[in-house]
Amino acid sequence: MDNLLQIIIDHYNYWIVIILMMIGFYVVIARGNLVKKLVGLNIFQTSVFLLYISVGNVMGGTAPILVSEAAEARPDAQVLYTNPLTSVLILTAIVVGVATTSLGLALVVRIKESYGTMEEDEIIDMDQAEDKAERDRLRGPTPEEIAEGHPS
Amino acid sequence: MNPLLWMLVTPLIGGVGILLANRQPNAREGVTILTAAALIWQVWGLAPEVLAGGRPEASFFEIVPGIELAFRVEPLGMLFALVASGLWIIASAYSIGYMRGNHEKHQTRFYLFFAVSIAATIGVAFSANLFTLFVFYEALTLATYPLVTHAGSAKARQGGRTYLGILIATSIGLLLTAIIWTWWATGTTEFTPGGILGQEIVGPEVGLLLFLFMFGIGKAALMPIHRWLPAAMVAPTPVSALLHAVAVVKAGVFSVIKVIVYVFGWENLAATPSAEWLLYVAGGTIVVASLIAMRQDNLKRRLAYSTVSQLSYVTMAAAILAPLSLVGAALHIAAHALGKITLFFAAGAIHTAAHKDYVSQLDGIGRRMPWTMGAFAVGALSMIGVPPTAGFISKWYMLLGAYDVQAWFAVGVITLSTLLNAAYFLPIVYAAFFKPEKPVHADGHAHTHHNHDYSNHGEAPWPSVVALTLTAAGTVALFFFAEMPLDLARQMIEATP
Amino acid sequence: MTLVIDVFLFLFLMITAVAMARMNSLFGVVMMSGIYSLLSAALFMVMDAPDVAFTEAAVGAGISTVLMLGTLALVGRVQKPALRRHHFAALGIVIVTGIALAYGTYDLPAFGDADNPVQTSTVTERYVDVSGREIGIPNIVTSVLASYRGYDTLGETVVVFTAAVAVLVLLGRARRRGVTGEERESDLQ
Amino acid sequence: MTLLPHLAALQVVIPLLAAPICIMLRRPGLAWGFATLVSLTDFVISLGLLWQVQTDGPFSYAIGNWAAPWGIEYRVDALAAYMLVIISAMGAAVMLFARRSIEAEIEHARIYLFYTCYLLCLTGLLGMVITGDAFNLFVFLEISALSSYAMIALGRGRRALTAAYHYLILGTVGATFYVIGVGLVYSLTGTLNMADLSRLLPQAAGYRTLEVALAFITVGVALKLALFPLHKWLPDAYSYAPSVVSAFLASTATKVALYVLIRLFFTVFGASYLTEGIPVAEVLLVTAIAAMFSGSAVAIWQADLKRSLAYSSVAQIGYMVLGVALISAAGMAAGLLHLFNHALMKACLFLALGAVFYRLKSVNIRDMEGIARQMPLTMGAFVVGGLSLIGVPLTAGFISKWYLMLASFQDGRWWLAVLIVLSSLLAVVYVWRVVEAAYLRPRPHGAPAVREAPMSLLAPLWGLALANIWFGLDTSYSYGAAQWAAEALFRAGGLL
Amino acid sequence: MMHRHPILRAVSKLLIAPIMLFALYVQFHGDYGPGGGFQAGVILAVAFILYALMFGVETARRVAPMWMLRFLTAFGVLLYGGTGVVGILLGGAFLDYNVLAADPKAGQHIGILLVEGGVGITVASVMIVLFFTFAGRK
Repeated sequence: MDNLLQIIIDHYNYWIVIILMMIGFYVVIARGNLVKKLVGLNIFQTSVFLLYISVGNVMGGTAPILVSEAAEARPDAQVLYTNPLTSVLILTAIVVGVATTSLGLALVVRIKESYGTMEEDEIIDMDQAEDKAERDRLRGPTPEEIAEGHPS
Repeated sequence: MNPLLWMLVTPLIGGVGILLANRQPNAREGVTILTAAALIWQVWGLAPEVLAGGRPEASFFEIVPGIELAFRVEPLGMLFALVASGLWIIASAYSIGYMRGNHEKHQTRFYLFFAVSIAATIGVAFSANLFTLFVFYEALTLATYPLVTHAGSAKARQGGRTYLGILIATSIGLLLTAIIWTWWATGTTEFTPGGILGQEIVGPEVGLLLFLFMFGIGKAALMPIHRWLPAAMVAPTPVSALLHAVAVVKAGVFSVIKVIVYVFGWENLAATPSAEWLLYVAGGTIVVASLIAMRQDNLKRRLAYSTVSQLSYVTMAAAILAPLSLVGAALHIAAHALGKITLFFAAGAIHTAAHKDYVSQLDGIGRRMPWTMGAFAVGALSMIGVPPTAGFISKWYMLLGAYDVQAWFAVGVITLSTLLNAAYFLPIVYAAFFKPEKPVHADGHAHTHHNHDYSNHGEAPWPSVVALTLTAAGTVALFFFAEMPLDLARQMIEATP
Repeated sequence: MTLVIDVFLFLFLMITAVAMARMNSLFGVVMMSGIYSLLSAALFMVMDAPDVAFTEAAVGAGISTVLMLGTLALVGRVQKPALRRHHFAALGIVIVTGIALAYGTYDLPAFGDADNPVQTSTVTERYVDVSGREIGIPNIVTSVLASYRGYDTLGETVVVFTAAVAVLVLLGRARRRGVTGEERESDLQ
Repeated sequence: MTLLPHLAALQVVIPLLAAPICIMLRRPGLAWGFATLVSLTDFVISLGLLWQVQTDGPFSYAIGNWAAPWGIEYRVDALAAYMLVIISAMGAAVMLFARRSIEAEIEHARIYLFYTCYLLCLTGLLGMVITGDAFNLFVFLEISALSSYAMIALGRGRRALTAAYHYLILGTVGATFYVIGVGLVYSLTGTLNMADLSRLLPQAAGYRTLEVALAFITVGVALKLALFPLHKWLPDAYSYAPSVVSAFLASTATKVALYVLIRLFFTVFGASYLTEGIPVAEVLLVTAIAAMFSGSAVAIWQADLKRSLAYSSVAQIGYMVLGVALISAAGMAAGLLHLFNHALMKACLFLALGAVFYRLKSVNIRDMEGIARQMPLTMGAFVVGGLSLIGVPLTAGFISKWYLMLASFQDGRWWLAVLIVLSSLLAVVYVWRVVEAAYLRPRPHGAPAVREAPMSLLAPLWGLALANIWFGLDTSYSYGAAQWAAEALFRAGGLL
Repeated sequence: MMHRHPILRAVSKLLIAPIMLFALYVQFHGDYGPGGGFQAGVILAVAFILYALMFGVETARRVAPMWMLRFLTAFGVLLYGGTGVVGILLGGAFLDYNVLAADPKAGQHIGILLVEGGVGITVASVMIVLFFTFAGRK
């Protein structure tokens, strides 16, 4: 029992993050509104950032800014720093995330302008209607078929 | 440049000339004839060397280490090249009459792809390994496709689809697999007297490999992959001649013999029970195709099924795996080529002059077109195997071989099919010469075309008549002067170590 | 104490996420997403990553929200009420993915363990121990960001640049006459 | 001072810095000239790198002079050099074609932005190939992804927008999966450098985390690779993108994703990991076969030819993955060879359609009936590309099929050879119906008369068509390089 | 826009200057505490966005015209990349700051200053461009 409790305490952080991630992921694939999908993507990515930072975290550590005045004076006392690398990676990832979001939003604006909607199912319906119209346009008998006496 | 390469390139150069002469029909057709003559001169000039035991070689590109485009002239290839180049010039002459007489469109395209097909055929004939054979085999398929679909109508497209579909599907699907298997097992694809398989592939696998090869070579039209051949009947008649006599099906049966002799080695194959099936499939094809041919009213379709049946003679003769029958198989390539081209020329001449396509319309036509129907009779006799025509010699050798190894099944098939051949050819000849002509417009088939009245026709334009007379004469000549082809065929067998 | 803050922040995050998933008003969703970012920023702070917290607050809660609101102003702020369709397939994929991840993290060292490979690796050690001497600035994150992994940051800058180009491609106005007839400035020229 | 030791850096840095310069040029012609010049320079540089690797063996370039696990390094080995050449060559070929096609398809005021996007995309793709750092790969992946979303959105009509949007969503999900996988691997080893990872990962063997990381990375990259059944974004994206973009992406982007997969599988995780434990190789094999058949089968029914080619790409990706999934040097060489050959043939085909679209404003098969008589040279190039796609001998495609089948035989899986053959028969159908329509049908009534495409489109198009033939005749460079790269990869992994 | 809210306008006018100042602080204090080019760029952009919200996008566009912003987005990247190339030209590797000055550590300082500057410029101008294009599309 102790063991199980220990495991939970050790990993609760990861597991909550995973649940958050999955909520975001669900919104991305299950919701039909294009803006909402992007919000879902944001939740998903932000939760991944939390995972990384969790991995880099040290209990009782401190932010990775050298404490001694003269930076060269390291190795100083046994100061525990959290991992600077995960921070760097996530900084980059956040920026990539906002770049993706802005591009996605721009696409949504254009889609709304040209379709008049931003609901996925309506867009699919409109596309299918368009496909059908195109097929009908092309299905007209070719001159050759008329000439050969097989009007379709 | 190596003379072998010149032979390949000559038709292609001719093709360029044809393209350049696009707007001047006379110059264009002049180029065609000149090129054909140049090719004959080169190919026939090579024959003495090969007969004397020479094996000229050339290699070209090494595509993959161990796999190269390479050429070597051996007796069988020589024989095939002689036939193909010899018939090309006649077919060209015939085409001029036919294409002009029928006011066909896109004639430049026609002559161009005709020339390319011949180049591919020469490539097949001279190929030194399976890979080269495959390359030119495929090239031949692609080059003949525009010819088959020449009319551009829905029917032509449909026929072309079947043609290309079956030939490409079998060659890529089965033949290529077989080649890669062979190469993987033996490390070579070189045609070698006595075969290359040796001990690498044995037992039931031989039967399987043989299956891949035989059905992979779709151009040999073993049943049930023969359907492309009747489908290709939509093409103009000179193209049918090309398909049935000069190049395509001949490339098929040529490859069959080549594979059996130079890849498997006929002696090895004879020792393998799992390879026996081929004899029965080929025999079955002969009989079934003959039966179907009897039921065709469309003359060209009847000829097409006759071809299916005749091709399987070659395959069956090869599958008997006796030296003499192999000689017969090789000879039959030439014999059938001459006979069948005559028949097709005749059918085309009838179409050009009388616009008749059906057997039932031909009553009494022999009196209006004596030369044409005379030639037709000669061709038909050769198909049946009556002396003094070339068809007799090849069948004779086949029978001898079958008798040698006591392949009674084959003997039976040859006998039975001879009767069937007679049954579907002789009535045509009889009707043409001895039945009274039917009154015009009496049946649904007779019709006017382009407001011309064809009821009072004579012979087709003279180039066509000359061509078909020449090939008929050739059919007979081959009976009397069979020395050279026999020599070549024997050399093929004797080369076996 | 940290643990308590931690747990509470996570709890709020969870509530926000679920609310976002269920809400129909896009305006509300966007505001919630800003709150979500802000809460995450707080968590980053708790987990001793101030740079990340700073950035997440500025970007996630700030710029992202502003851009989303700008979008809503253009596209309308309500989504079609979600049909009460059950997305079993989606749910299945999500659950499988989640379980796989949980299974994967099971072997991870305990949260906050100072002896985990990430902390003891030579890479981290060198950054912590030597960067002061090599680079000479106290903020290790800046040292790594701008120097050790400066190439990543160059890539990141290019990503931002790409976003600008892409948005200009999509939304940039070409020169044209405005409603009142005066020529509007073009974004592209 | 010589630039020779810095070739590796210049390979990526030149297009990277060219992009911001390009945005200041603004005049379409100028931007095109500049982008073309940069592409050609990059091509020359990639040849230089290939030569360096061939003479001196693989080498690293430490960026910022920080040694490997601390800083980010470029790692140029045989495989990377091979890929760099393919990508930059395709970029250059497509750029030579681009000027008039882009002028016809994209609004005048946005053209310079398009070329900027192209340069960014090129940067991203090259950066992904050359980097030796797992996270840096993600950054460059996003550069290439964002710029390709934008380029696709510039395509035909509103459906280009939805295509780009869906690609964006799925692409970002894929990239995020990749990041999760890398994060897990990092949490086990504390390093991001690929060479370092491959050294440290065996110590973590048996960890569940590692299995999950592999699964996430595979799924993430497979999404970018459009491996069946994760290919849903690709057909729309390629069919509505501008012609030049379809050609460029089809011949480079998915290839790079495959490269990433190979790199991670064979260099980072180690090939032995793929056959023991989770059956990654088997799964890949099955999906590859499914892709080969489903892609080709769907391609047959598409009236829009760009869409047809896009589905064909799904199938062709299957061939490449098949080669890789054999986990043998021969299979890898065949897969890599097909990667190159497929780039050649798809670029040729898409550009041919681009030339058709330039004149006809449509690539629908019904609108293209009888077009061959009016555009004989364009359709001639299409036929060459199509024959290569089918795998007719003397074309590059044949060589790919040959080696793929040979590799299957060598592996003892002859049934794979049969499947390869069967699926390539489907290619006959979808290529040949185009030939039939273009050559054998008459022009529809009232169809506008069109002329042959201009020389500036035809020249690069035929350049590619002839390349298809050349590499079907002379395989010493293409197969030679693929084999060399594959063997180097296996030798480095201790498998050979 | 907010033309009818004089108080808001006054307050935001008062705010804009400190925000910009703060951005500069974050930019240059990034070596010592949290912050750096990226955060600073975002904050600087926020100042402009605030201005645009208060006085209208068109007014703000006259303050920061599009051509200038576009130039700045490119300039930031070029500054960053150029610093790297200078590293090559001075005999180091790409992005090698040690060679920028006689003392490696001084070189690092210069290098970091320059690249953070590049990041700041690009990020600020990109964020403003993003806002302008979204808000300017009607």
